[in-house]
Amino acid sequence: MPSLEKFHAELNEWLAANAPKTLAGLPVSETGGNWGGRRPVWDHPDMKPWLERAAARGLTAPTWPREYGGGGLEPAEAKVFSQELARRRLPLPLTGFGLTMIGPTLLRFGSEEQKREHLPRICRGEIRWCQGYSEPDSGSDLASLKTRAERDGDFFVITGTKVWTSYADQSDWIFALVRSDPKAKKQEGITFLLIDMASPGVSVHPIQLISGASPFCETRFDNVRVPVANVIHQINAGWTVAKALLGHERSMIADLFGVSERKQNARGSVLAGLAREYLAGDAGTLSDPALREQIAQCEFDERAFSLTVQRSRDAAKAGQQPGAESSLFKVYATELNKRRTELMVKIAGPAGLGWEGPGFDEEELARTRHWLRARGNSIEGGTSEVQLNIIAKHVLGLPD
Amino acid sequence: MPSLEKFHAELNEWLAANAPKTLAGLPVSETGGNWGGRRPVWDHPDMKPWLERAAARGLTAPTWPREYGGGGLEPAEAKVFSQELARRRLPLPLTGFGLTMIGPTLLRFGSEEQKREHLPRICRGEIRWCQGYSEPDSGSDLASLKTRAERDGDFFVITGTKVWTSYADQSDWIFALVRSDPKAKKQEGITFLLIDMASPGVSVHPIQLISGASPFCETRFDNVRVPVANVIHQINAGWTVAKALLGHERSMIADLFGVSERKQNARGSVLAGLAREYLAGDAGTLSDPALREQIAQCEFDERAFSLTVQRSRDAAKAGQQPGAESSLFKVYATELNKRRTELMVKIAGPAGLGWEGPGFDEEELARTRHWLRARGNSIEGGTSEVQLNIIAKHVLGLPD
Amino acid sequence: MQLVLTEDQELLAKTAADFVAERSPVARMRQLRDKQDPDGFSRELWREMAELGWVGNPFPEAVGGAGMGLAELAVVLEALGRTLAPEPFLSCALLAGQALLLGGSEAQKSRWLPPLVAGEQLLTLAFQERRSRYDVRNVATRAERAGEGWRLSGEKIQVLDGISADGLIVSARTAGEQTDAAGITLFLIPRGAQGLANVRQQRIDSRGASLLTLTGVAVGAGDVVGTPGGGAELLATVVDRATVGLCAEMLGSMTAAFERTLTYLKQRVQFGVPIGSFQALKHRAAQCFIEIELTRSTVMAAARAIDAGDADAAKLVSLAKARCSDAFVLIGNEAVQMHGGIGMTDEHDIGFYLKRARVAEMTFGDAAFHRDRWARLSGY
Amino acid sequence: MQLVLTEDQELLAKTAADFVAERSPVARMRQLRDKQDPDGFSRELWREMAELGWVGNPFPEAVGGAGMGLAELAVVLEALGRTLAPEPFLSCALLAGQALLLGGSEAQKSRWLPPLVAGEQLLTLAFQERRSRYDVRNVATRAERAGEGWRLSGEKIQVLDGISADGLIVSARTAGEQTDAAGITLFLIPRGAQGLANVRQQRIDSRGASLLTLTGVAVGAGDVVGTPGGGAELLATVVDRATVGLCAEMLGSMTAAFERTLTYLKQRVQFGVPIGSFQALKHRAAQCFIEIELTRSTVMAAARAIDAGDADAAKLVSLAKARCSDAFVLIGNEAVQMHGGIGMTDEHDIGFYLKRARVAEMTFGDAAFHRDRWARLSGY
Repeated sequence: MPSLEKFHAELNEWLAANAPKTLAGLPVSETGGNWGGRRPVWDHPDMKPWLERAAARGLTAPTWPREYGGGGLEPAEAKVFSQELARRRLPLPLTGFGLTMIGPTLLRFGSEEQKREHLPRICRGEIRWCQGYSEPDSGSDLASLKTRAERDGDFFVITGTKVWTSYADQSDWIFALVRSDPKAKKQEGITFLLIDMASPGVSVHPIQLISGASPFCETRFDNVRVPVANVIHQINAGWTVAKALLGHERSMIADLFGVSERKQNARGSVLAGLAREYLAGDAGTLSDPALREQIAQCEFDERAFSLTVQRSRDAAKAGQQPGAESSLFKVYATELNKRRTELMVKIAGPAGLGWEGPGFDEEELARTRHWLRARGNSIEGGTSEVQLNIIAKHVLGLPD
Repeated sequence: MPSLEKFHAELNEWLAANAPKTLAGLPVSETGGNWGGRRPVWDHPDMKPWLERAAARGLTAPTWPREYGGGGLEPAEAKVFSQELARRRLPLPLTGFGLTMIGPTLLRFGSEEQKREHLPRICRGEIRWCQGYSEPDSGSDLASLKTRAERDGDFFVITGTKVWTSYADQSDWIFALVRSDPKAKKQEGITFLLIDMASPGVSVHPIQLISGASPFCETRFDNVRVPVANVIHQINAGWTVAKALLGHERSMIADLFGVSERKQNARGSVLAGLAREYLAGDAGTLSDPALREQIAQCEFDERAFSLTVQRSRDAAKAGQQPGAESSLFKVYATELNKRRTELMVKIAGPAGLGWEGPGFDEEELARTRHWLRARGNSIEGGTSEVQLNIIAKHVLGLPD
Repeated sequence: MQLVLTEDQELLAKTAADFVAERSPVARMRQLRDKQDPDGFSRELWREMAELGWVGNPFPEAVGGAGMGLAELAVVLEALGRTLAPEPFLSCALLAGQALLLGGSEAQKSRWLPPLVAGEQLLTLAFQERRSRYDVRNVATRAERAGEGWRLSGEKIQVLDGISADGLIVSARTAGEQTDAAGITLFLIPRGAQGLANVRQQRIDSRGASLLTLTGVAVGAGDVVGTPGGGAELLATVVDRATVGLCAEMLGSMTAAFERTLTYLKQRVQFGVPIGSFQALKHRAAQCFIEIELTRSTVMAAARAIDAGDADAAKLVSLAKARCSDAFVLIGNEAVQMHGGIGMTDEHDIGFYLKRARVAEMTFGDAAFHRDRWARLSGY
Repeated sequence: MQLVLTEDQELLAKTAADFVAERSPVARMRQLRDKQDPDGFSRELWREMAELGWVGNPFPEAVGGAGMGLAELAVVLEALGRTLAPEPFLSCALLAGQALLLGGSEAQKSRWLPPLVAGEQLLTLAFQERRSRYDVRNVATRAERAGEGWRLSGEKIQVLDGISADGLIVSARTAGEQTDAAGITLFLIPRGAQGLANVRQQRIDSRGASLLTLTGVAVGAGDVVGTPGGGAELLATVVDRATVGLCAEMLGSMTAAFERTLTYLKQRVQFGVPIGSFQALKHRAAQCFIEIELTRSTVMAAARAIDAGDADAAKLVSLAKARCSDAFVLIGNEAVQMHGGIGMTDEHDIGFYLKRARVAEMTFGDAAFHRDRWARLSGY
């Protein structure tokens, strides 16, 4: 029988034998699954054997080459695997920046030694990775980063501060951009470096947001000695690596923001349902016509956006070139989420003002935190202003 | 008795004897009164004697010196005069750019000869003036004007095109900015020149707007010979004169946009009344809650704006320095008028779509033309973008 | 549904674009306006469009049509919308044509549809009244029983291409109060019928529109389109179809207005630089681009939903029309503002887009009307 | 009315500005939050403000007040609003204090007002309920007759400084349905009364607020403030006064948030230039400036209209509150966005303004509520 069916059959066999039934329909935790690492957090005791068995068969990184711990699967086979997981309502055995960010980067830019050292440990979930790009003085202007990397024999000595390093407090290694040549023009003096966070001189400080606790940390480097062997690609060529990685991120944005019709409608009814709860009017309509119209407008915007994501997918399937969709999606989805979360708080009225404690129920408190957190959506990952600049320049061709 | 009361008594006597009763309450024509000139248009036959008698007593330009045809009145006396006109519902004997723009400019920058030549004829309403500043390629960037003025003995030879020259088709003279030194930096090569429009080579072409006929014209100069004696201030110093004149214009803006509380409320009821006409709902409220809220918001904006104009006047009375109110007033009043006229058309609905002819009443047609005309408010006299730049730079001190 | 053009649709778009570029620049519409053409469109070009199969696009082959859907017609109307071509697709091919196709008797169809599809005869639908605003069920025109037939009396306003139509389908009350859903009947009346007064109206977009006065116009049982008293549903269906057609036209118009503005932003120099280099204008232009992109998705979805007979087609029509109205008005306003003084002159074409935006917004319901309709259809 | 500060008011503004700069930086409010102070404000500073005559500002000399108007108090509250000072002016000096002043018996006034004006005792007004949203006439709390007096049962939410008050004025129904204007009575209840449960609530602005539960709380005829059943009008009057006070505070807060943002725009360098040189940000900053300028005019007008007892004072209060709500929220949002990442951190003060903007917006009615109220008062 054709190889794909054969693969599917074998996979089902293996899943039946190895996937713990206890994990079926396991509610995905706030952290979004199992991130592995030296200090792993298991949402469920059976996640550990699930990770180990999946890793042993190369199913934590299905499409990576076998020699690095991957499954060596064809895209079609990998798709079958993820479909099977969905069908069986099984959680991914492993997630994290190792698999999604530094792994693909190593496969493209890493040396053979670097691949052999890091990829298998990523696949086995032994090492948790975080990203060290932004700095206090380099927000939208990433290339202006200042973290010093001074050469000392076979080592770089790193001194500086990275901010917005998500989950740095739970990570084992960090991939960071450092300034290795202060004299070169800014994009050309940057090196992409892998740093073991257990090294002396690394300190991590979690960041409180206006919405409360967050995964973000500030990570400081005080004369941290890092082997030159940990440089990815070439010294002072880090910007090339970073750009590729950013591009890779952007390509995921459509998937991130794409919302299924069903979910779309469900969402719609969330808004209207919420309004009925707080603004019950007579004859089924809402007592506040102004809010009623804002709700309809918000539903319009969400539906129009999800249709646009679908259109860009359909166009891609039809082999058409994508435009600067990623910037459009980023700016629209984030601004929409700001409007949406703000609208939900306005619907709740005074009940939407709670921070914690008595007089507010859990949902009310959560909605308010979500609204506050969403204010950051149009700042993180490229501000709305930067996205509009990109559209104006690269899509509309307006002059500098 | 004190001189002001004496003046008032004499004035009343004179008005009783000289102001035609027939003019009391005369509806101000679309042109806004009597503009004089070589081809005068009289809203009413008695306007002619009214102008002649007022001019003879210097009351067309009450505060100008007597030797130039003015009334030589004190500001307090001039105020009494205008109050008396208002009380008696009498039209101004004369209006136009001669009195409001070039006259004050001549008084400040003109030579004795120039004053004696032009001011009396302005006061007698014999000459109608228009302004020649803008050009097709110099919109917001006025100083980039290109109309050439080449020296030829005692003459300048003028070639170029001026646009937005209001009422040029009915004017006798034009005061214009011309490029007398193409090599100097742009503000320093400009001369302020008085041109008799009867001169050979001057041609005027009325401009149709998207709202229909307009006072605007395009005025072309084809090798027009103008005596150097017609230069105001010095050659290549025209920008100084223009700036002073523009400043003088700006100072009038608050008066232009200042709207009395009564008029304010009347206006408010216009919007609501219009809505009742087209959107009669039950129980006195409107059938369209969305438009009802837009009407309330528009009334909020108008009231807030008129209160702000009042505040700036009260502050001025109290001797406080004015800020960049003029830019604030210009941008807000014009954007508000755009919103307001658009809202009136939206209230009318399909009845607001008429250009002319059957099926639409006069008011409906007029509202639609006003909306179309108002689109230009945020362009003429300094675009909203330019006003926001001015506020950002001169009020907020933001860097270039 | 697939939100991407099929190869056939791409081809159709190409044909339409070429035709428009060659035969229908904005200057043509300006000429029609300047010479105050009574039709407000070109009958010659209309016949050419019919020969190209565009008019018959949404009709079955039986009557000479192409048996395609709104998705295809939308491609044509978008192209025509780019240069504000005023030919009577909405009134003839969509409003009246679809009413006959869906509700007409065999006799009516065989009498009217072939010449309509061939571009030789025109039909329109007269449904709007002074007080109806955007509610097609608000009908004051009355049809009183008279023997086997009825006598119609009332007034219809801004009847699209009413002055040019050889036949008019008129909504009238055979029963019920002014705003009842039940009791509305559609009647087909030939032009020049006794008691029919038809005057050309001048709107800001200078397209064909007329003021129709009916004074005891006699109609027979055979002139009823659809079922007596059941006209409301048929009206709603054809108006939704026409709305999608209008949306496609608006999409083309706003896209063209935006492209013209972009060109101007790149060419117009002030303070020594192109004004398109000013960031405030850049961001506003980017916002307009985003609005157009989202609007395009909703128009494609609405057309395909109607073609597929989806349950939520009506909601998608409201979504598309609300977005088209808001986006076209926004872009019309921004286009004039960014053009500056020249944009205010009648001499420049950009003003035509501003005017058409307002008319299109108020045809078949503005954004607020469709937000309310969406909310009602969503049960809140 | 004169929309300019008198010399005395200028002097008062100067005093208040100096006091705030010296004694009440934003850091003070942050400390109160971090140590979860039960009051949420400083009783010591409150007494100092009383000694400065600010608390007594809108009270007659007879009770130790200054006999001034809202125009003067607004000057003080604007200064305090600049650094988000949380002292209980709204609850004590305006809501409850004005209710006693306008509706209280001589006994009640002489008992409560002198210590209130002296800053020694606190009063508040409990009027908001779970279902009342912004309508003070929506009262579910019931007062059942019991002999000469009543027994109160019900719940009040987000009672401003309720946990700190020595006495609470509570609105309850002695008659009528939940939303009737008639039948509302105000009762003055001392803290710790039998059947009174009072729990601190934590809102995003971390100011004093409490959840008040009444279970058969016994009150006598002498505890009624104003006339039994006629509380609605008194409530409306004092809430309007408190609204003007809140508007003045909001005006100070939005002005300070905007000034901090301007400073940041001039200092923060990206791509080698201060971000304040980007035109898109310049235009948005200019729009914020315009909004603040217009808002200031409306707040001054509302305060003076109430002081003068103008007929349209209520309309001007709605105008001021709607503008303050929209402008403060706009500026809070823009301030965080323009600060970028640092603006999202709890470490930075700018976020406090965003949070306070939301609470202030939803106190005494948001912008939509006041647009509706304006329309009703204008008869449409």
